[in-house]
Amino acid sequence: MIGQTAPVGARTATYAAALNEALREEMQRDPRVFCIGEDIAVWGGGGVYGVTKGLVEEFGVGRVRDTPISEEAIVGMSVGAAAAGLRPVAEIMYSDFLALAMDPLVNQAAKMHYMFGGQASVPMVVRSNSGAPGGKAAQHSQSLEAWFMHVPGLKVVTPATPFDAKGLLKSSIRDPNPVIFLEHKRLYQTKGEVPEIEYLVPLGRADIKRIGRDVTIVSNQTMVLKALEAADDLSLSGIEAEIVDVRTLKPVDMETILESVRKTSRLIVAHEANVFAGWGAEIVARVAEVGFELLDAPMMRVGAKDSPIPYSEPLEMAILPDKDALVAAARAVVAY
Amino acid sequence: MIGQTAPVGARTATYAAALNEALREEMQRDPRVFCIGEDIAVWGGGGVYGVTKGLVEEFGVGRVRDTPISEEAIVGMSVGAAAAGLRPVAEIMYSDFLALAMDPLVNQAAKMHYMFGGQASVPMVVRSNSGAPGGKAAQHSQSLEAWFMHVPGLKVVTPATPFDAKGLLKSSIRDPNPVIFLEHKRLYQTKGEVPEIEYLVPLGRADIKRIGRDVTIVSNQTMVLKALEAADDLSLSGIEAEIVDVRTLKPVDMETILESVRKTSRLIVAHEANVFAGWGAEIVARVAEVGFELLDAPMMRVGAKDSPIPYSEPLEMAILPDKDALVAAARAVVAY
Amino acid sequence: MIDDLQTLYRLMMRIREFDSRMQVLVNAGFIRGGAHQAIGQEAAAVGVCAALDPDDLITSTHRGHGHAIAKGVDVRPMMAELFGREGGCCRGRGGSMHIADFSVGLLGANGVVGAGIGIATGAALAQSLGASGRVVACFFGEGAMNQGALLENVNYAALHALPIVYVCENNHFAMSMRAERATALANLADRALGLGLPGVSVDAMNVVAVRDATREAVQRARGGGGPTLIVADCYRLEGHHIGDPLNYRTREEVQHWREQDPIARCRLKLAAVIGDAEIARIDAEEKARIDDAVAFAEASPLPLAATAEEGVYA
Amino acid sequence: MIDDLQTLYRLMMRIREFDSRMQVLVNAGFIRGGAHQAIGQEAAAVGVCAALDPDDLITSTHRGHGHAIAKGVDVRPMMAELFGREGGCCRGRGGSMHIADFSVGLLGANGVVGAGIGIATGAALAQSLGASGRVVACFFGEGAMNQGALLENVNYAALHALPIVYVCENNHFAMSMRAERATALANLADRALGLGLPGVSVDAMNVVAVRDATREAVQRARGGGGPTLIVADCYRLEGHHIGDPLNYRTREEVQHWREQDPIARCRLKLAAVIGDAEIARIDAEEKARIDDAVAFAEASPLPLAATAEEGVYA
Ligand SMILES: Cc1ncc(C[n+]2csc(CCOP(=O)(O)OP(=O)(O)O)c2C)c(N)n1
Ligand SMILES: Cc1ncc(C[n+]2csc(CCOP(=O)(O)OP(=O)(O)O)c2C)c(N)n1
Ligand SMILES: [Mg+2]
Ligand SMILES: [Mg+2]
Repeated sequence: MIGQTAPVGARTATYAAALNEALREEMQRDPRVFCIGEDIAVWGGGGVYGVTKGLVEEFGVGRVRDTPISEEAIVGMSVGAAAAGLRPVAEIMYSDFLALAMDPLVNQAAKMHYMFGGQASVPMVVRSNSGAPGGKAAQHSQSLEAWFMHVPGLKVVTPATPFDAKGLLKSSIRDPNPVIFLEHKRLYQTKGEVPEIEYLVPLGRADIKRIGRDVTIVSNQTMVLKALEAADDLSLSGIEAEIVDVRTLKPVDMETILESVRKTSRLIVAHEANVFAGWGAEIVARVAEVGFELLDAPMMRVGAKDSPIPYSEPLEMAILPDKDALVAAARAVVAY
Repeated sequence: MIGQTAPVGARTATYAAALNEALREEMQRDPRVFCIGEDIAVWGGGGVYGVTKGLVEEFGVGRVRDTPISEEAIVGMSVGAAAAGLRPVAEIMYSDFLALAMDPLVNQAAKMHYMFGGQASVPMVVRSNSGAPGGKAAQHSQSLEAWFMHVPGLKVVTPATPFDAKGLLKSSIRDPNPVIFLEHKRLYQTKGEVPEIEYLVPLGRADIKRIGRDVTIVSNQTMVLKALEAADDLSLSGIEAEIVDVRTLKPVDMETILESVRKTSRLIVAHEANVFAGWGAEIVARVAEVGFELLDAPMMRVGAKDSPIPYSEPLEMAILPDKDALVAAARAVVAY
Repeated sequence: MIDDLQTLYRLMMRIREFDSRMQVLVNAGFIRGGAHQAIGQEAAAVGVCAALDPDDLITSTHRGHGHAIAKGVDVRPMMAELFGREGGCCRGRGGSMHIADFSVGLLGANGVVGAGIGIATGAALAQSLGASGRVVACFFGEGAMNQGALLENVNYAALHALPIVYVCENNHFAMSMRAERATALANLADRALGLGLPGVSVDAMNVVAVRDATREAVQRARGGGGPTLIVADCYRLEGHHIGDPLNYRTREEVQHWREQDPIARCRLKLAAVIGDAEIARIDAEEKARIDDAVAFAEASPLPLAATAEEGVYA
Repeated sequence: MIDDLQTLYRLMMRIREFDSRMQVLVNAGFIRGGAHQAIGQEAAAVGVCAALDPDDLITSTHRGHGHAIAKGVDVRPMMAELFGREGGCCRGRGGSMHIADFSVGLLGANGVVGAGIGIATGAALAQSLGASGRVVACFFGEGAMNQGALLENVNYAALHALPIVYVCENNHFAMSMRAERATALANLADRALGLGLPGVSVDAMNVVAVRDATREAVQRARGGGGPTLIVADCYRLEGHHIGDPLNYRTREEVQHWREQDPIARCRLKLAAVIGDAEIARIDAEEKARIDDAVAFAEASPLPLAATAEEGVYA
């Protein structure tokens, strides 16, 4: 909801700082919370993107644990520590490396509660980051959130703004289930309002970041920002886009999406991940199934082309989705 | 195409035996082909499901390699062997354990050709099996093909019949790219026509397993068989379902699917994997995007509920999709 | 910590009876999905758990009924679990490969070879962070020694002196793969040398030897001295699973190991103390206990299909 | 196999010039995405490759320019790759972390720590199956010693005596993590003890020592004697990447290691043979070679956006 944005004049912070506050507050609040990952304590005073800055000084090396390069163990141990009653917040430096930790995440954490008949719960968060920071090529630029959406037992969170980043991370840490919390490399230094008073953003609720009547654009992370820019452009030619930030992909808030489509009758889903079998497919499919009659035009997806992310700038730009693609898609569906 | 089924009177074989023939023929044909995996040589004379039966006797322990329990190395070494000029066929005993080998598959095999500017190719096949064999519970029953569809650089094959299994495996082995070849535990003992003469089934082509005019059911693996049964039931009440076996999920043959939908104006997509963010979402989304005007009813997906696969039979049956769900879906879209 | 031989014997007998009866029940179709027996490995399970305190923790494997019984899980809900019943320890959701009972410190069996290693190490980290004084014993087969998870987690445990004992049950086979075909090591316990922790081998056809070796390792772990790798040398007397074609070893080899049967060896020692009649009484009691467990399982209701989607999230 | 000190020196100098120039170019914005320098580690790269035959193979890492140059990759397409140009060795698709040149046996650098180990082991398996007589050298940092892939692949190579040499460059850091904080081992080469292959340490600030140790390992590998783990003790004289805050070590420590600079040490020895003037000539030539590479890179066209989707599949 728009109302969740802080009042005018409120304090601003970067996305990285907002995440850092969430960690600090939750670690202060709950002694069971601890952080574990590579280069989160010593490096640069707290993590490659500064998210764990200052935490080791405040909470010590027991609760802010630099690990060897052992992704499977980072996540595997987090599962065990959570099952044994703690609340680990694991960091995987780049989400590409989640490929090394899929077994503990998917075969263990996601299944234990159900498979053990409810006697165990696995309250853990795996923080990592999606997306192409630019020039980091094929192994440091992927957006893999669709994989995790397909895993029953996991929750998947992908915040776009500092406000949401903080509120969602706090909710994720308090959630009794395993949560994949995917930040975005290009968002860490973006700024936004982050109230000084404590707040939570609930998992499973989308947020309308801009109200419009002509076309709904559902997106996450960087694509929310691009959609807002696109909406400004479109507005000049009289097209008012409604921007729905999905925020949580699992569980996904279809109600908010359908409500928006009911109003606009047109839907675009936009993500940085490649389109093919990306999370946008699920949204489009759901709307096609249950919102078929609401639509006045075919739905469209905007996302990366089906290619590894190339290093060279003109190639990378050609593969990744941009504002212009959103503007063009919106014009197309409105003109339909 | 229907025409690809062998002529009447042709020899029949099980799915497992058909796969075995494919391996044997390709190993005879090309000395670069070798098999690597756990318990593929000694166990029971050739693999848990008999797919590698007799191969070690014919080709020796050099080309039919039993490995320690090291899934990441099985796939990782296959990548290296393929890049160095061989044609490995790796076996992962259950596809759930692909979770242990995602890095070599996704970050290495899938990307090398592109990332190295075309100088390398990685002609390898990773064979494994999807699906719930019944009573094997949450860690031996998953269908994860949607993950691989989302990875540019991979091909994904999921045969339903002995004929397709053999022809597609031979094509996969000859393909210069990394192919994930997902068999199904419940299909190994099914029988079907497998001609004695050599043949290939090309990757990237769907197959119409039954012609119908009223509703298109796109499916793979076991759900093709269930769709065929459902079609028989439906036929009794005058509904003629067209059954499209997608066979290859990446690249996917949208032309055949769209052509069928053009005729029937109704689409159901069915897979054993859980519906949420499964491969059916991509098909439905694509049709919603480019075939919007062809449809006379909302599309529907049939698949597993969003849960780990339970052990106990009544629960497992409640989670997995069955023929009745297909019949009900078909009736609903036809009645729309 | 269990000191009397009689209890050790009784627990081993319970495991043997449980897994023997299971074979009948699988073959008769009462238990679905297949199952793995720990017959021949009872001394490893019982010896290790005998060295633990009741609130210490363990993780187990696909071949886990022995570990569960040794740690104190009631055979009634265990058997009901195999029957897929609501009265099962996992309410029928898990089955043979996923027996768990957090109330007695069993953090779960596992269907993924080696996956318990991370969970156990994390549980040990939790004990260390919470200064609980508890120790974790992590069971795995020698087949799991070649999973990458072993290196990553054991390295971490050694580095941080976590309170954990890694118990590798070397039953000489991983399905059809003989242990000697899986590593270049002459002595599996040497894997510890590359990871910075002590590695010891123990004759796991001798329950007292296992208990004593574990006791030392547990003391070290509890005292902050860090982890130990124990390689428990035993033998899988039956097939990998019920239905194994068993084409990969000779009858002579099996016979050789049968002569080492850990229960028979223990019985011999115990008979000298309590006499044959008393032993026969224990045997009968444990047999009756399994009869009772089967009756309990059969009487327990199947889960309702309508509840299938419940409990995915906490 | 390279025997003359002059060539060893020249190659080390080329690496130093390349990675030094790169720093300027990254800071000036000509190269995007950041990059890792091998400054201080030239003797490891050159010493190892000097012990290989031209058609032997290597795999490399994120810190891989030294390995590439030592194996014979032309600095022109390397620099063009960093510039993201069509004339790059990967046509601009890969960048600094993905330098590959199959024509000289470089099967690729890697952005995933430890991922080269599986690729190298598979390549060695291919040599063994094809009886090619070729050997593979697999480079990785000491940080990769704690990846599960190490255990799985090295175990397999030892078991099957594959023709491979594992070269762990212990530059003492994995980003901010000092090697001593990452394992409980006093001596990293001891990791080999748990995997069943010989492990040796070598002073990798001394190019000749590295070459000689590698030569022995290569001979063993080529002769069917199986793999060796070489721990090459060196030091990362610069930051982890260009822009590293470097808050995790002291200037004194760096200074101590600078005094061991492998190029300076080699220069001293070489000067006694060929004289200072000749050395200055080599230095100038290598500097000029990098000037030329930069000019080549700048002149090479950027890839066309329209080709971005080409080449995903072979
Ligand atoms: C990751 C993984 N790979 C393969 C399997 C299939 N599998 C089940 S048990 C087993 C052998 C395990 O051997 P070991 O660890 O020695 O245990 P044992 O069966 O001897 O008790 C294998 C290969 C599995 N369950 N998990
Ligand atoms: C799997 C994986 N985890 C983490 C990273 C991030 N990372 C890049 S380099 C590096 C340190 C590597 O240390 P080492 O292996 O010693 O190589 P060095 O940088 O010292 O050359 C890390 C943690 C990565 N690239 N891959
Ligand atoms: Mg075993
Ligand atoms: Mg290093």
